[in-house]
Amino acid sequence: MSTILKVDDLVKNFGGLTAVSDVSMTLNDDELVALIGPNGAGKTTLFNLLTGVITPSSGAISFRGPKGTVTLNGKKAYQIANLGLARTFQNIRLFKDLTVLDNVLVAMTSQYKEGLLSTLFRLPSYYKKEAKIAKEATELLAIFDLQESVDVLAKNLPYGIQRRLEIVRALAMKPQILFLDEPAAGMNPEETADLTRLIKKVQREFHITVVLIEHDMSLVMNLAERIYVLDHGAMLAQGTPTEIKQNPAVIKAYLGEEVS
Amino acid sequence: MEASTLQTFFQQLINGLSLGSIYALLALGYTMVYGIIKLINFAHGDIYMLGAFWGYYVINFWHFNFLFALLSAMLVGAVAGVIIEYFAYRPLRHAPRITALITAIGVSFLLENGMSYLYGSTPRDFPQIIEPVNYHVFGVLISNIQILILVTACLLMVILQVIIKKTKMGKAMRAVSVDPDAAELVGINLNRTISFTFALGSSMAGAAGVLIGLYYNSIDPLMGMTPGIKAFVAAVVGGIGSVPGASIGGFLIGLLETLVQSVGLSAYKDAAVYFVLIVILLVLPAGIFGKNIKEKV
Amino acid sequence: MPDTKGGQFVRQANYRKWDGIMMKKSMMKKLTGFATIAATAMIFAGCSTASTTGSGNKQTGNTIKIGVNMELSGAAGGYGNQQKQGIQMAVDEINDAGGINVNGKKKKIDLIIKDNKTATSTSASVAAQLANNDKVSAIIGPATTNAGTAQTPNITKAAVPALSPSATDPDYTLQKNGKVQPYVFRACYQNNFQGGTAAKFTYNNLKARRVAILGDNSTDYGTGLAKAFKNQFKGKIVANQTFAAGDKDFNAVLTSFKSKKADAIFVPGYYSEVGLIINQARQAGINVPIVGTDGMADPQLVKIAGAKNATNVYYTTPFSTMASKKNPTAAKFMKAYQAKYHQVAPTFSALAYDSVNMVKQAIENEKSADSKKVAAGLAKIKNFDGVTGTITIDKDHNAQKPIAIETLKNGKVVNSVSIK
Amino acid sequence: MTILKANFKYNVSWLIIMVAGFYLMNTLMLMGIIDSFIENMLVVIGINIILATGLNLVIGFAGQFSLGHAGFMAIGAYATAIITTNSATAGGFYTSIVVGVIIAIIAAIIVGVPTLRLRGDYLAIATMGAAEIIRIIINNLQITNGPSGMFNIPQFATWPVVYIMVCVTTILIANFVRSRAGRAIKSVREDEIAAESAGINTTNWKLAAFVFGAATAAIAGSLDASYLQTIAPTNFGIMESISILIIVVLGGVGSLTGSVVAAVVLGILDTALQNFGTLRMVIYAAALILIMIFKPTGLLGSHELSFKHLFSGTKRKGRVRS
Repeated sequence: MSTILKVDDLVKNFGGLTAVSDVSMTLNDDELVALIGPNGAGKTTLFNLLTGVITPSSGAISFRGPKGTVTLNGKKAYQIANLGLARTFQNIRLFKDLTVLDNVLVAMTSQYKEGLLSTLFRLPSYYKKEAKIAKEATELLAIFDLQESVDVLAKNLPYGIQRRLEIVRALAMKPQILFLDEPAAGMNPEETADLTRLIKKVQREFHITVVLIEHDMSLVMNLAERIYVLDHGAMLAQGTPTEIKQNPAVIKAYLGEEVS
Repeated sequence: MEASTLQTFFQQLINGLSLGSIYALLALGYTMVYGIIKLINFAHGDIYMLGAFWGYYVINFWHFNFLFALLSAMLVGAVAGVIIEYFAYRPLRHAPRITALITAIGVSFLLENGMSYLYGSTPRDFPQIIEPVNYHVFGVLISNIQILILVTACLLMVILQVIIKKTKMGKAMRAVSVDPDAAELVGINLNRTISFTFALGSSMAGAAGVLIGLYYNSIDPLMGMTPGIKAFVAAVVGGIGSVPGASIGGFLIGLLETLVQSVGLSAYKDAAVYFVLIVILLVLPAGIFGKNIKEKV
Repeated sequence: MPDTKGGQFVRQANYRKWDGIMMKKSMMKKLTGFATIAATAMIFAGCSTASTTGSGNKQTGNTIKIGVNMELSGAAGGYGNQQKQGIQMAVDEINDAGGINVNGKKKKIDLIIKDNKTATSTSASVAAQLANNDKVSAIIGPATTNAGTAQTPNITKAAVPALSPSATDPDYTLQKNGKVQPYVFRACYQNNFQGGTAAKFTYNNLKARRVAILGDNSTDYGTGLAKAFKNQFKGKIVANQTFAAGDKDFNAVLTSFKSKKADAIFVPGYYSEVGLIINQARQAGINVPIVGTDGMADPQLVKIAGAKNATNVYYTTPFSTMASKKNPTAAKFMKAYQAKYHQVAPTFSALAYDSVNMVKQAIENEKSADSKKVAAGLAKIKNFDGVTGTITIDKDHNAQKPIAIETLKNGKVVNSVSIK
Repeated sequence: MTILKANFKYNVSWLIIMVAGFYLMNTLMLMGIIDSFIENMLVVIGINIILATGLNLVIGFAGQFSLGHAGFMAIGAYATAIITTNSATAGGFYTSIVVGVIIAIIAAIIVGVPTLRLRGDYLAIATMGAAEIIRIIINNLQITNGPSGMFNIPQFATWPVVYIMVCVTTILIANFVRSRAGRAIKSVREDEIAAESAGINTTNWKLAAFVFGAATAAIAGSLDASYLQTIAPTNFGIMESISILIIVVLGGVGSLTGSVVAAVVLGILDTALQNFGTLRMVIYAAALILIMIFKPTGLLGSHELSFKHLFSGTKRKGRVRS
């Protein structure tokens, strides 16, 4: 087990407000990590920092990619994504007016090239590429039982399926780390159970590191190998589910918040 | 006709400020309407034209005095604004914004060409109800009408600011501009608030029509086109949605145009305005006074 | 290690290289394919495509069709509608008198008016319709040079003459090689003539040596005249500034003129803006002579400028209230216009009125309303007695007529000087 | 190879339609049913199709609200006017199109790199400003003959040339839209943040669409100058950009077929209104408002005419029957 992502003393200030202060963490290959904490603890902000949606005020993020270790600070979101860090969003952000297939194909954009000439004049190589990439995407969709809805517009899918599609889209990036931001939000227990199986499957079959933000504690305890707890922008604790369950600071911060 | 450099400078400053106050007057209405329904109300410049024509008729045929002409033109502007909103924009409130924009352009075309059709497109002279008087202050010329426009522009700006900040309707307007759905949930009458905003903004244009007609002494059905676009630029530069921003933007554009012309580059005065617009937007994407709202992820 | 579909998916084959090779091959194939398509397209374009060439419109009916291609809406709509009034009046007068005498037979005019909305493409389309579908004998219009040049190809193809009341660009009636356009005529001065006259007048009569120019930069009219003035003025041009149609505020430029010690200001433009310039110049205490051209010769000018301000103002014109006293044709026109439209006739209406009567003259001289004959007749017009003076069409199809310079004082024309 | 065969059917269908359209028009012209007036209308419609599909690429597919299309059209028009006036050969004409396209691409990059950071109406007003700057520069240059514009431009853009150009640009835009590039720009339109997180370099793709749109506008400008043989800076003002925008919105933002249909409808309407004089623009404006109120998503919404759908539609029916 070696470290794939290392975060050192990460800080993010919004004006006078410190949303994330001195957060350090490490992620290893092929592990399933949960990030928990009360509302407003800065979990999504941390995700946004790691995936380049917002830039950190200070601190360092280093990632061991296929081409050696790189620093992610200051890199654009699309560059970070193409390095192998994919994500989903708390409020689903699918390409609503595109089909299910196109949603997945978009995520594969940087994995292939269609020359300008072959695109504009529809040379045979264009058809070949399109067919090949569509086949890949359909296969991926099939793994998640979405093969029947390839031509459906994303906005017409039921809510739970939309969440699933967002995960598929992220996987289409062929990521090394997958960040899931509250994947079970708004789901009923049955859907949550499905999702739990899905995440396990993803982690097992694709051999990637999965980090998830989740409020559903049963899901977290059931899935996560390790847990990070964030409170008021700072890292409160980390450890295995059993350790976290017994950590007095966590219980105080977390339950205290939840009760009030 | 000789003048010292300093006198010329102050004269140009006065020229710039009076031109700027005209843009500011129009930009106020633009900024209010945009602030509340995020629509570039292309027809705003044409309501200004309607105000000018109304002033022309009531002064010439009903012999209104200046104040009544001004107030009635504001009323006409307000009514026109509300009617346009009711028939042309309200049905499209949930349509794509670009559709509403095209409708606004359509309304603008309709007013311009409708007036051309009814009254001809030849420019008319505006009745000189206030005799222009020039004051010489240290060799700098300033006319009573220039002062009147400048004072009116500032006064209206203050009144608007008070309405928006202090009154109940103003609060409703601010609420609707932030989140119309939430505003409706807390019991704000959306339609009435938007109508009120149109009435207020359009009455500014009506007033501007009379004032500018009086100042330049020339009105025609297409008079709203160019100043309309310039005023919108002024509102954007100032930060659209912001009342002080619209005024500052107006004065800025007026002064800039004057500066460019005074150095002999009159052929490029519009180009300079657009260039400054682009530069300001690049540095301050929401204009000088605008709040840059980032999308929440 | 469990190897599943997902695993295969992640461990992608290194297919890029292979793809590159394939692409080169198929590119070659497809390029040849594309060349074939392109060649086919060329063949389409090359052979047997239809094109229309006319031999002119013959007029055999009991009426004579005259088309009007005019700016009735859009930027120049105001000027276009003034011209339309002049045209309408001329046609009504002719028809009331029985019509045009074609080889002994009186034929009434069937006027077909179309709007080109001050757009070149629409002007071309209007001209095509008038010439080919309506089969007119001649076209009056358009008012502006740009709309006029846009119709030239279509009327030339159809061999229908077009007479513009007010297109002033010197090259308007000329082809690229300098030869005259066979079917293009105008009833107004061209810029070089008028600008030159204004320059001479400013130098010789007003004795001005330092002139500031403030011209309309949104039309060929303003820039063309400014250029002509600059080329032919013997004194010094101390400032050369411009404005755009629709501008209302000239204070900044006028203030900048103050320090230039100009003896006169030349303002080539139309009355809508020149009226404002006069107004603002006088308000700003600039009392030097203001010289302009026929675009400002409109009764509305004085109203916009204010009668008091319209003093020490000069402009070149073919036609005016003053001239009408000496010219019975003009006097009659002025009176009739006042009666019909309840306003003083503007220059544009007068020019348009003359244009219709020039076409009538051409038809009567040639004893035919066939469009080709009308063109020939227009080219031969000599000493035509028009409202805007005695007109002779020269070899370049320009209207030669005497030019006068009028002086305004307190809004009234007080003097009219003929210039040779 | 089966994929090629399947698509071959659709491509051939389109080709047949285009060639048939050409021969239909040509025959009607030889028969005199299409005279130079209708030809003029068709050419103007064709040029508007190029302009509208190009702008639709930028607005409808990349979601970038540009109001500066006329500026790029002006560049193409002046390139053709200047070059063909000096070298009146077909070679000169085609060179001028290429030159116009290249200059338009450069201008689009200069304009687009800074302004495409802006969103919505801010982008619209910035691009409008940029186009006005282009127009004002042309208005004050010697080589462009200032406000007088240029006339006596030799005519190389006869109707077959325009027809072929309309077909070619429409095919290129349609192909672009339905490719990897098209998906990328559509994802930018749908959700910029999600697109970035899916590895899309949004800045570059926005610019690509903007530049492509500008290039086609330049082609339209070249054809316009060469067909009408006269141009002036006033042809390329804000109003021209707006009238192209109107075609796009009327047809349906995001529907190329819609742009074509709207260009035809408005072209015919515009021609029919020539007889109404001053009333023309009143009727036009009223029609515009009414269409927008009753059909807010445009004539075709975001639907496209597609043989793929037509064919698969019949196939599905067939299956039900059997």
